[in-house]
Amino acid sequence: MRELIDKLIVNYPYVAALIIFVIGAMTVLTRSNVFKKLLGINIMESAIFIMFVASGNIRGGSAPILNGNNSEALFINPLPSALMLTGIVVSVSVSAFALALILRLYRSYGTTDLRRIALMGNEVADK
Amino acid sequence: MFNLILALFSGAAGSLTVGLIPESKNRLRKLTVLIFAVSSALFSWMLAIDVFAGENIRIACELGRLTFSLEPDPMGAVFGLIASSLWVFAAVYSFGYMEKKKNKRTYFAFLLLSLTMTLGVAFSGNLVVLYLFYELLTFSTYPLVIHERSSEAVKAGRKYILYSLIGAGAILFATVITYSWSGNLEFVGEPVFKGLLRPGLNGLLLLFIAGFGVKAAVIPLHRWLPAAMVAPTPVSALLHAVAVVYSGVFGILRVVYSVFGHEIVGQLSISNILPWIAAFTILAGIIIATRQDVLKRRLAYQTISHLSYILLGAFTLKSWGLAGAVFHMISYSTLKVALFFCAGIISEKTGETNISRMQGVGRSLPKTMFAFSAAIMGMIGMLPLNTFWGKYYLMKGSVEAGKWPLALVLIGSGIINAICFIPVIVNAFRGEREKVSVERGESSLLMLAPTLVLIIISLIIGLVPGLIWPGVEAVVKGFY
Amino acid sequence: MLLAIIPVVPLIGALILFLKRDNGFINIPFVTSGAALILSVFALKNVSGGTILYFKFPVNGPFVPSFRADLLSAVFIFLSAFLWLVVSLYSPGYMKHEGRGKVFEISTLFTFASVLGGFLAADLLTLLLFFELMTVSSFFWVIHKWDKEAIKAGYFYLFYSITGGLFIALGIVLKNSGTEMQTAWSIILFVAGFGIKAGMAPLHLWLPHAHSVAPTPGSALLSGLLIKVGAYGLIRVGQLAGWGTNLTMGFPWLGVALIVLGTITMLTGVLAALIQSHAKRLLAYHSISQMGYIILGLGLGLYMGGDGSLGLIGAVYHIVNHALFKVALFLGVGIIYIHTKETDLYKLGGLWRRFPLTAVLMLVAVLGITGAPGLNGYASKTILHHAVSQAAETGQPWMIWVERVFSVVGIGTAASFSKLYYLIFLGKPSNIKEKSAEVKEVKFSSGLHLAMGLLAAVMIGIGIKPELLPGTVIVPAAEKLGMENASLVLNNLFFWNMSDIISMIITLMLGMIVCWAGLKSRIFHWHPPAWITIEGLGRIAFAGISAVWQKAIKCYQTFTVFVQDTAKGLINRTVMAFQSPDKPRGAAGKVRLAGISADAAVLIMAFILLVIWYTLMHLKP
Amino acid sequence: MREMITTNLPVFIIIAPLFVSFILPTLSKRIKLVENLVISVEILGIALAVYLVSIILAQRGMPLIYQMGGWSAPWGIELKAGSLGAFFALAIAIVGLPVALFSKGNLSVEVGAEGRTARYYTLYLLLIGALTGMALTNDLFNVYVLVEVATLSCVGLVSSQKRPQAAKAAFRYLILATIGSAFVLGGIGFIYIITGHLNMGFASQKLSDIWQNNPRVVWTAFSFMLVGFGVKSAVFPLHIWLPDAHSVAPAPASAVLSGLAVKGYLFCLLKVLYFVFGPSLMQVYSVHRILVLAGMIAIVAGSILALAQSELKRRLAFSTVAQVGYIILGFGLVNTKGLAGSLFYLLSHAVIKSALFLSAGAIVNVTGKKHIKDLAGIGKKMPVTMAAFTISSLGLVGIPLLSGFIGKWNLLLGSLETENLLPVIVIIAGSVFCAAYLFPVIRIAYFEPAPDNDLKDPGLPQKIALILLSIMIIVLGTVPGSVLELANRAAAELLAVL
Repeated sequence: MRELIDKLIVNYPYVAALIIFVIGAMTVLTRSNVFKKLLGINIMESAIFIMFVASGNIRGGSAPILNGNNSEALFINPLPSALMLTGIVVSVSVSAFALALILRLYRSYGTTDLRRIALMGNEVADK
Repeated sequence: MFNLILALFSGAAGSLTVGLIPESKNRLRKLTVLIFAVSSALFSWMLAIDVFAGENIRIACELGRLTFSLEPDPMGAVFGLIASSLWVFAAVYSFGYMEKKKNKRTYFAFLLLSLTMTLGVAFSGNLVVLYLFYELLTFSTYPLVIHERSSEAVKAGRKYILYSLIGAGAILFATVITYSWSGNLEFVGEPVFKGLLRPGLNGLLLLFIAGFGVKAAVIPLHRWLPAAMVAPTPVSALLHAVAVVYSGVFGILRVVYSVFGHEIVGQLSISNILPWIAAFTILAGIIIATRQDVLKRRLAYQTISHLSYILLGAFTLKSWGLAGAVFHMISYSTLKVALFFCAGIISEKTGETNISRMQGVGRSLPKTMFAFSAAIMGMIGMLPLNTFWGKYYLMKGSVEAGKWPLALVLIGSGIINAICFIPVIVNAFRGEREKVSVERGESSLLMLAPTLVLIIISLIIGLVPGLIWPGVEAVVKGFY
Repeated sequence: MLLAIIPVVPLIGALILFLKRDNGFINIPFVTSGAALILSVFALKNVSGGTILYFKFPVNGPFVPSFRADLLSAVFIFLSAFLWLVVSLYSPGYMKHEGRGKVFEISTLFTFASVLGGFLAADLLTLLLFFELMTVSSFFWVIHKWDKEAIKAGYFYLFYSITGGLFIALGIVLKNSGTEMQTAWSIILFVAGFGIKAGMAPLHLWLPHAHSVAPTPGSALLSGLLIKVGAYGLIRVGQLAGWGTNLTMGFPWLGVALIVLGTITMLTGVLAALIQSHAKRLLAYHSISQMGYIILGLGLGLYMGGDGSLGLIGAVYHIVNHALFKVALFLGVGIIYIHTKETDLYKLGGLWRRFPLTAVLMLVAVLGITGAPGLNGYASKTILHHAVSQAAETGQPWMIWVERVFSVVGIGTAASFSKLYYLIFLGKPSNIKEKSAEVKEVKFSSGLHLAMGLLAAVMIGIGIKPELLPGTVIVPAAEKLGMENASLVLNNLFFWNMSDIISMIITLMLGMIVCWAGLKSRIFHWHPPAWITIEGLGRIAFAGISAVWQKAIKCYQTFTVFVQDTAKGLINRTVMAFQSPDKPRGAAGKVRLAGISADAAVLIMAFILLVIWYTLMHLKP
Repeated sequence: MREMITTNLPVFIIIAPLFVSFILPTLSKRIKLVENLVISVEILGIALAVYLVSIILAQRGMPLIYQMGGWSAPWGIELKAGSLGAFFALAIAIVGLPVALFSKGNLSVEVGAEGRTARYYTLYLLLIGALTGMALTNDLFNVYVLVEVATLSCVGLVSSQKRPQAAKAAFRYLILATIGSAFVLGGIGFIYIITGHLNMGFASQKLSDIWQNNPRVVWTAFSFMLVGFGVKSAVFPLHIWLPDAHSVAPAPASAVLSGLAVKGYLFCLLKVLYFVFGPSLMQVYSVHRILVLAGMIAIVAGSILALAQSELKRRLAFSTVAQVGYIILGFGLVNTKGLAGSLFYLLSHAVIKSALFLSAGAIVNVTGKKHIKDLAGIGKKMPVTMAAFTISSLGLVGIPLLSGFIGKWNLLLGSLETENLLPVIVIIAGSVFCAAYLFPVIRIAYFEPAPDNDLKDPGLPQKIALILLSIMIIVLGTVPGSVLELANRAAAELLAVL
């Protein structure tokens, strides 16, 4: 038990990532408001980003750019961080696209609640 | 080689041609249909003569990693002959029958198309081709089944296609297993499984029989056949008494004799049960028939019963049994087609489809009813008609196989046939109809002539069975 | 070639008749039968020297109809041609009353052709071919009236005959297949198949129905000749087993079986005949009884082996004689019928005044069948009686009983014909009105009486010279079949033996007494309860079977309905279960956590399932 | 010159559509030009794909490797055009062209306005480029990025119709697809954490060495990957977005979505499973059984659901769910025949389903009727369209001599090799179901009395597209020679690690 707790404490970023991921996932899945769903997605993705970035981190290390000449120094792996930049970009574009869709939904249905939209069903459709 | 191609594809070519002829041009369409049907029959005959002479005709190509081969052996040639020759009769009959019906173009196009498919089944050289044409036969006959377009027809069509597809699925399953066990699917030459006795063959054989048994209307799988009787009569006559159902029977013959080989089947424990399955179908089919009131349905159940005669012969695994099966296949087809033709004439000329209301029909349509009675005599197994010989050799086969109770089953079925159909005939000649609405005398020549010719052919074959004996002999010699 | 032509002659006649529009003056059946008769005389002449004619169509194949004529066949074709000639004289006059004569004539000619073919068949398959043809064509006789009774009789006749034909077919199959057991079965099947045709008990049920409803010429021929085809078949079956040989090796039971069957048939026929009131029915039951004599004779022939020639000769002789007097009897009853439209014996009576000629001719026939000395029945019955007593003396002890039954049947025959003759011609004149205009029966009404007279003449001829016919043809025929000492036996036989004559006369006397007693005691009116007669038993059995059958069908239907409903319900459930997750926004199934959408539920479930899967798969890491 | 093309071929094949797609929005006023441009890009794509295939076949399966920017493997991003990649590239190319042809001329009707056409094409080419990239890339993170690109373009295509329902379906699709992406990214993350590599080859080597150290992480990675790609490729219980999305998209878009996009994700799953985890690890974790099971469930369930639909396009969409089952099932067979069959089936389904969706789209466009029962007599009014529909239905059912049969045949042989009869039965039952839900359409179209109104086949390019696809179905069924060879090679390549 103690070992487990130790492990959890040492790997706290991963634990945090996991918790955030679950929060995000639950938000997406359980909320019917489109904005909340979108936010949930963003939270989920953030969790993954944290996990990635944490995986590159080494305690006490520094960015290679700070003292690049010192071959003895402990470097943080920069690759995950770089990758996550791409990830964030993707995430942002998804959000943007989703927002655009939300706008369209709101224009056609007059609400942002998916449950209500579903109830309205085909009445609004095919104008 | 060319005979094979021409015989096989005349139908398809005719179908295309008919499809291009506009609906209104009746004469031209009749001519076309006749030309193509006759040419197909002609080339089938030429092909069959070559095959019986011992010539080896084979067309094979590698398509999609599988060999597709056409290679008629005597058995295939016999089936081809039956199908293509009867097609001519059915086509001529259809001219009369379809006179006042709609959608003639579709009808004739698919009629010719299914000829090609049937011949494909007959001439197939391996299981894949057999499966292909078997499946295509279902599709090409489907439009004929639903030709009436009524909701009943559509329902029947659905039943038909569903049963057939499930059967085809079982065949595909069995084919794949065969391929993976033996790596060979060719029919000609030694049987595929020769010397490959292994566990599981029982199940495989049963699977094959279940698959082909759907079209052969073995009893728990027969329900589509009576339903499919909503089709126009020539279709019922040709497809559901001969071509389609024979493709199932033929498939079983193929499986037993070309895929497994009678020696292997004889060593399987299931071979003791199979004849009894057929016997059960024989009796049950005809017993159910006695309870039907619609003439075509009654005939359909009789078909079910009689198809299993052929299977019974095949399952005896003896040379006489096979001879009987082949003989019955030939002779039964002529009579059954004639019977359906009669039923069609009756329903066309008097509008009656129910037996209970056919009192006195014989008075108005004496020639038709004469043909009908003669055919029924044949079905019972009385001598001057050719079906007697099928029955005779089947009995011989069952005795040879040491299963003489099977012969009693055949006799019993003959008697029940009599009980089932003699009252129809007697009823038809009895009493006067109040309203005999026969149009233009007996019936148009186009419908009557094929019927009578078929009966006469049956009579001649029955008196001189030597006429078709060489063919039967060639088939039997191919396997024994 | 001659052999192939003989059966074709009637066919040509039938064709002409079919194509002919109106009834011309020429009696085509008569001409045809005459031609056939002449041809049969030729055939008889050809084979009388012992040669055997053989003809086969020059075609290859497993079966070609083939014809063969030995003396026996020649006798039979001669007989049939003669009878047809007689009947064709009779039928135009009769069929005027019955109506639809043309159909009748055509079917008669077809039957004629097939009977001839059957007698000339060289192999069993050809025999079967003509046998079946005969069934079909004579079916039209039975069903001629197309009323309810006729149709019922027709069904009886047809179904029995078809069954017989199929039995014979199976018998042929088994015969060729070799082993002894199967050959034995084939013989049994042959006996059953031909026995049906011959009216052998217990397969005789069709016969009374068929013979009584057919038009009289038809009944006459059915009784006179068609059932003889069955007997002929039995003779040929005996040939398979071997006439004149001791059947110790193959079928020792065959002779015994035929004896027993013949005895039962005799007895059944005569007992049933006694209580009939319908004239034709009575005659029909007597056909059964007389067939019993014939079968008994054949059985004795087989049983006694080399010494059995008396049985065989008697049987063949009786076939000829029975044909003659039974046809005559039917024709006579027919004459009464067309004038009175009545066949119920109890409603007739005292007709000898109005029908004197008929009464005389009938008397000859009645005396013939009862076996009065000086007429033909006496001759053959005497031979048969000798055969029976011979068997009773030498054979097993129970044969005595056969002899006793033989005598009883003789008395019964005499009794029932006394009854027939008494009730029709003698007795109290009935007040029956004559339905037809031609009352003046005294006049020689051409065909009808000519036919009967012809028959009576032949009968008397045979009766006066009883040894002529056996001596010239039957004995050589029997010898040909294998009875080597036939002529010897016959030479030893003296027909006018006093004891025979006296016993016959006693039989007749007893018969009359029985008849008188029966009429007085009204025992002839007794209707036996259903469970005694075979027909009644069959009916009870049929009712039972059909009740069970209906029950079974009902059960089956309930079952299928149940299965269908269940299957339909299951399918519906499945489809609904599948559909609900795809409803625009339902819950997955019925589970609906607060606010959790279907999508979510499905996703989470999938993930959890995966985890469970792994855990299950790898409990030990 | 030739050598230059050969070495740069993998990148060329990806770049061409992407590059053109970025130009298109600037040409939005000149639709004719846009259309022709797209078609020519597709033709170029086919040429390149065929060339690539011929090279791969000539090299007997030796992959073409391209290193982006000259960085070698562990550091740089690597494109690897092996038999597998070439196979999928070919599939994309041969489906892409007919779809593009079909779009020509009548797209504005469906998309809503002329101005939106160019945008539609942009998304279309983006999708094609991304899919080709997925086919060829050998880098895990690259996979993620391309998957995202593809997803966004898919969602865009779905939403391109100007109907509220389109937006709804698109939003739903977007949410679920993004959840899927998150799972995929998570899975990639776990792999990276264990192995420290993103290049598939290196990751796989490392993984096979050290997986026993933290087996649970490998489980999690597996699960994340399965769920992530499962959502995206609509494996049965995760298919809920698909019917809506595919049925509201414009005809060519649904064709390409059903035909290619779903396959792209499946393809990535295949690559991850076999190239990263490797067959032996799959068998350790029994993933192959999950796949077979999921496949069987998908076949049965998808077919039954398809049967229950009354709208033509929805029925086709559910049919896709069922057909994905076949492919997944094949992935789980872990033998050459099964994998080759699965790949071939993937290709043939791509062709067949595009043909089906295109003809269905044509019908819906012309008649305005969505429900199957309203299609009476269409067969006579629109012969070419219905002929294509019929041929592709027969192909989907698996009639010999049409492409579906060969895939099924190999799948059947593959499942028999595993000595398991259940998949065999399910595959065959699937064919029967398939016939059961497609033939009523054909029957109604041909054998019901036609309405009197004047309906016609769509225009020439559309007809050409349909005919092209039909011919392809037949050609693939009769002479699959080199394509099947390539599929076999690809299967061997997948199993090489074993």
